[in-house]
Amino acid sequence: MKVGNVGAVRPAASAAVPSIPARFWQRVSFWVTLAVVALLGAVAIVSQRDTLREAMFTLLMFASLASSLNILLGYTGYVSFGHIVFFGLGGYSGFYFISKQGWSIYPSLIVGGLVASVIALLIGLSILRLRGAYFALATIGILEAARAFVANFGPFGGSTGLSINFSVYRQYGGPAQALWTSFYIMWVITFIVVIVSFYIKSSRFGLGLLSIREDEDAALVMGVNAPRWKTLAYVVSAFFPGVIGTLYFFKNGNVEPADAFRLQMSIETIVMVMLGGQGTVLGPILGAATYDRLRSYLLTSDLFKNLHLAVAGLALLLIVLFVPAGVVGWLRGRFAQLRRVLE
Amino acid sequence: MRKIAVLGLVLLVVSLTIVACGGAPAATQPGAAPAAGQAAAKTGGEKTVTIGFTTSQTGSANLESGRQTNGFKLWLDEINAKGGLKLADGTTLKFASKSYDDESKKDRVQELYTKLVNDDKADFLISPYSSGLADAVAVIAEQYGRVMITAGASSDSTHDKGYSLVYMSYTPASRYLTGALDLLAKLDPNAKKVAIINEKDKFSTDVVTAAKAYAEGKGYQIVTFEGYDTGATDFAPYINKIPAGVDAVIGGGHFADGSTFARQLLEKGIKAKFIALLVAPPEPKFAELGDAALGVIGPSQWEPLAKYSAEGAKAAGVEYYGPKLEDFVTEYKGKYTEEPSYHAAGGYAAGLLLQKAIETAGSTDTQKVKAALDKMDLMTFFGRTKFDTSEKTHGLQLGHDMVYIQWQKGADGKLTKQVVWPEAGKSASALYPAR
Amino acid sequence: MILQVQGVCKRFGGLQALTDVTFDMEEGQILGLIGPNGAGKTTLFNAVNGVYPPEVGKVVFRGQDITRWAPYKVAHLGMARTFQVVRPLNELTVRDNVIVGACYGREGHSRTAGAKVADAVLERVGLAERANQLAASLNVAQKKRLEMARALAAKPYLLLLDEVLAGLNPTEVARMLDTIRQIRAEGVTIFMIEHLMHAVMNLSDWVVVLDYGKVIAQGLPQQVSTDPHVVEAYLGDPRLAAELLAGG
Amino acid sequence: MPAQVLTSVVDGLMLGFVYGVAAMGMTLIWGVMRVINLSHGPLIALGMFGTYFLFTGLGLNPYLGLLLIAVVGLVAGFVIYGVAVHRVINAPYLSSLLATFAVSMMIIGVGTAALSTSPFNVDFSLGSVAAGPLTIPGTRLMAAFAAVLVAGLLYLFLYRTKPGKAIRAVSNNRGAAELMGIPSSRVLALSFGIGTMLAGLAGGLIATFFPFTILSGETYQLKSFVIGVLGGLGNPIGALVGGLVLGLLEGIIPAFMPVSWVPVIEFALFVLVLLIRPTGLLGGRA
Repeated sequence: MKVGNVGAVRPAASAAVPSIPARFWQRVSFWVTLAVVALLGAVAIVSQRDTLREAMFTLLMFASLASSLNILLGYTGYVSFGHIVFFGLGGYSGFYFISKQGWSIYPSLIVGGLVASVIALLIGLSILRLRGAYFALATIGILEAARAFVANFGPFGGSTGLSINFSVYRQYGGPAQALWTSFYIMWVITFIVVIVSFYIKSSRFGLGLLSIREDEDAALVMGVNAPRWKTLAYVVSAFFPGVIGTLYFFKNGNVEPADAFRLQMSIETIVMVMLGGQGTVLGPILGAATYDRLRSYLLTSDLFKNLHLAVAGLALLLIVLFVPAGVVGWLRGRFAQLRRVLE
Repeated sequence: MRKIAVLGLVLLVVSLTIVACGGAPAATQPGAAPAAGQAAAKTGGEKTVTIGFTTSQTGSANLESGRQTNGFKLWLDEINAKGGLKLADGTTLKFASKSYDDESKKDRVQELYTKLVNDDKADFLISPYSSGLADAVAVIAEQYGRVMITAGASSDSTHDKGYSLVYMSYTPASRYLTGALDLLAKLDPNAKKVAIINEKDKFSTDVVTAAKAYAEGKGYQIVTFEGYDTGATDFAPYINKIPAGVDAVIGGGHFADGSTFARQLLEKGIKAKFIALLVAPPEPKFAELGDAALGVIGPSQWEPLAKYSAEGAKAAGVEYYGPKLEDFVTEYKGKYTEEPSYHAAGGYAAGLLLQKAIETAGSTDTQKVKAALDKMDLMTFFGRTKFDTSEKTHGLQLGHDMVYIQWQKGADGKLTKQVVWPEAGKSASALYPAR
Repeated sequence: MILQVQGVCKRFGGLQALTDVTFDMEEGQILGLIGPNGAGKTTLFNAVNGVYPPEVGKVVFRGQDITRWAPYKVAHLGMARTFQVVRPLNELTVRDNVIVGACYGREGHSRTAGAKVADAVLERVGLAERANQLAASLNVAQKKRLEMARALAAKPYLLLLDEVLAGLNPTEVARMLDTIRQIRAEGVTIFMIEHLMHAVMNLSDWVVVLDYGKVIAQGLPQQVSTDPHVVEAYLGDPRLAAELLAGG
Repeated sequence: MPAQVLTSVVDGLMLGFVYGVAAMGMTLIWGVMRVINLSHGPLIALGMFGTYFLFTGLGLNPYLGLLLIAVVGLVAGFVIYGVAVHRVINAPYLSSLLATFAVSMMIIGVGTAALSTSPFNVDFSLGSVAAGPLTIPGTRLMAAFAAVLVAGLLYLFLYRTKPGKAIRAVSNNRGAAELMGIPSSRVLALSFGIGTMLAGLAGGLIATFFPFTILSGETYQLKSFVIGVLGGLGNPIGALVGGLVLGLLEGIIPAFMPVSWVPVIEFALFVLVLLIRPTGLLGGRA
């Protein structure tokens, strides 16, 4: 089974492809993407509406989850159904330090991310040997095993999980302020994910990943140390869900195994990456935005309330069948000139 | 070249607008009723109070949650039909509600409550059904400073987190099965071996943790202590761990799993003398299990057979408030053509308690209503209500008590629900041994 | 001696693909590897650069025993190869394809330095104007040259060419042969599999003949082409046999 | 204690047969077209509802109802293949994963709207068979028997009939089969149909003894992955053995630790087998 880029779009025209600056910060597309993220956050801040802020928090959360998954899925070509395992394990670990050790949110975020990365390193060393669907299956297995394990794991509160005392929010200026703080942190995380995504994509490391995605055996022969680079990609992509998980559970005030390890959420994240265009940086963000808003709209609309899942499923099917490169991938393929602007 | 770049940017802006607006329209279109109510706020001394909550229209808790919503809607219709609530200052309050489907899942429920508070301008909140969801939204109520009455949620742990605006209308989980153990002790002083098998959610875990400690304190031997996942359908592995010669099997979780558990207990021929399960038995639908329901005991927050009345209130030295128990039962049956379960009664009571608190406060101001709730000590058709006001476990229910029901065969051979505990309120003696 | 292959054996399930293959390569030479279809030529490449590590035997490259090394390590030491069936990285641009060679080859350039190397190499193989196209959009001849460019960008000491002439028209063949000669002139040793007999015979300094996974002859082109074993091996393929004799 | 282990093991094995049928469909589809069918679970759930409606609505005996479920399942499989899978059959595997996941979302979405997610029960009992310490509900015995029958028929079909042989040929090497004039598209559609039929049958059997909702299929889908790997992905007959192995494990593990550790061990084992022997413990083609 060959791992290839799903977003295989035959170029429309072979001529007149603009050259793109080597350094990512000189690219129009980099600033466009940052502008998108800036706008998404600014909407909530300007409006000062709590509902919009919450909606944007969820949106940015999925955008960064999708973007971090994209490093593995889009750049490296490994389909992981277990991305959420790092959200769960990292989040649990970070949250453990907040609730049981009384740490502040900031170091806990880092710890959550690091724990996720270390676990990714250990898992990655073994399962990244598997290719294609076997890898995908193994990630499902790991997700389920992790969920069942945490539900039995005493220090993490077993099946009822952990929670924090409400007074904890006082050190962040009260509960209302803590929500804003969480939002700002989420926003910053999204920026960081975008910058890291661009950095990796334009680096030597990223080029190695892309070559692994295109043809791992050929890449090996060209001297790409595939085992090392794909493990590194796995470790990097796992860091962010760890951080995001910690933040999300901190904001919620509690965590339970059933919320932390949802296969459904993993798959939805893949859908977002696909929707926007895997392997592109802007794609996962737009994909997350679209999917999340669509779902949220369907969920609260009287007309589709009961059919939201079916409608979302139909949309997904149409995209997979007819626009496999995702929105951004399709635009890039269709209008070569847009490659300067959208990446 | 440049044109294309511009085109790209335009496309981008358009897509972003869509994204941003995707949030906005959904968020700015609250139900028509509350919006109108807000507009009419200051005219003619009439005001509309919006109460927000979510219902589990789908998902594992949809049965219980639906009943709770039914009960609440009955209260809402009744108070409005009576022309609303007259406050001391002459203002008439009408009540409106706004609700969404939470799918019995926690991941969107916080967002929905945030929306209820901010977009739908809910003045007060009722919790969603189940301790897990209620626990999740308690944060939101607290963060946005809204009083929330929890119904269908009884986890003690929600109230040890320092909240000050969350009030529990149910008897807390820690007291769900302790009464059953008291009953067992009375029925059979020689009973020794107790098997505990429960759902591993917050509520059931709180229940059995307390029950286990209580049982051990009373000298019972816990021979099995196992938890199953929410949504389990195959209980054979757990039932197989119940040793022969067990006296009592207690546990369960919610309706779906509890009734299946009861059915499989029968299929596997477990000869327990005493079976007490959470949540499921008091539901009228439990009777559909037939023989598997026979003899099963369930803790109930409330029963149509319960005997709360103005006289009782007087005896206890507290005020009686709201409709008579019989009236509630009749009205409910009239509207929904079924016996009210305790979930339905809980939904009604949540509205009623809020009504009383607003009336006492003479205002819809959060702090004043909170003060009224803190002081509240009264009896309704649902039983006694008094809240813990200590800082550590604020809002925990102290006044309300459980009743225990058992499914017994009536004279006509049909299954009927009898209240068997407490002694004072019982409608029949417990069937023992159950099997 | 840049490469020594000693007693290499490789087996796939029940099939003995290589048996006791032994030969040496001089630095700066072009060594031609010929043999009928299925003789095990590509398998030998794979055994040499680590794609399919041999069970028995030894591969020594520039004095270092590289038997059973991973292919990427072998590449870092300065051995590059092209594939018989082209394997462009389809969704990357032509330039990025070549930069991969430069970044991960012997010299291990940074991405920016790699880009410079890539541009020079692309210029040389005549793909400069296609640098920003996706590799998937190239035609077969261009893809062959892309394979070559990727390998060259790695700045190898030893270049393994697996049928780079196959599928090219006569003009393209001539161009490719020129390129190969130039590469050799720069001091790169070349180990090539080729079916086009006259090309092998003209280019090679030394020829190794494989049949059924065994070396049945090796020597100067003229010697080999008249070797009775070789002729016999090719008899199954009269056209090739004729070409072999003509080419010699 | 030994009696308890015995009961537990027998229960596990009885269930193992049904797990086997559930996994057969998944692994057949994988073997023939290298597609991990993420709509497998919801299809199992639809099979459950099939039994429910035929029994509760029409009063049809659940085991007779299975015949109808099989036919409907076969047709449904053709339709799903034609609409969702055929177009992406040669695309990278993520496409087919997502296409089948989309189908799963649609089934669950429509199912939730139409059937809610409250549990349904097929109120059908065959009594229990008691032997010593064992009490086995009759429905489970029948399910085990039906599972063996299904496995046997599937074996005969694959090894003794022309379409069956075509399926195996395509499974071995689609390119070569096409060269030999086997119409691969039709064979792929047929395999998907049979895979769906097996999912429906498994669901139909499960419905006779467990309550279910439209979401109930997921557990069996996950177990199907585990079983597929144990029995060899792409080896439908191995799936029955894999199912029994899993059932056995589920029977034995609770004797030594809390039941809640079962999934931890199950899935850890699953990953381990994938790593050590991706072709499955029982061989089979990878």
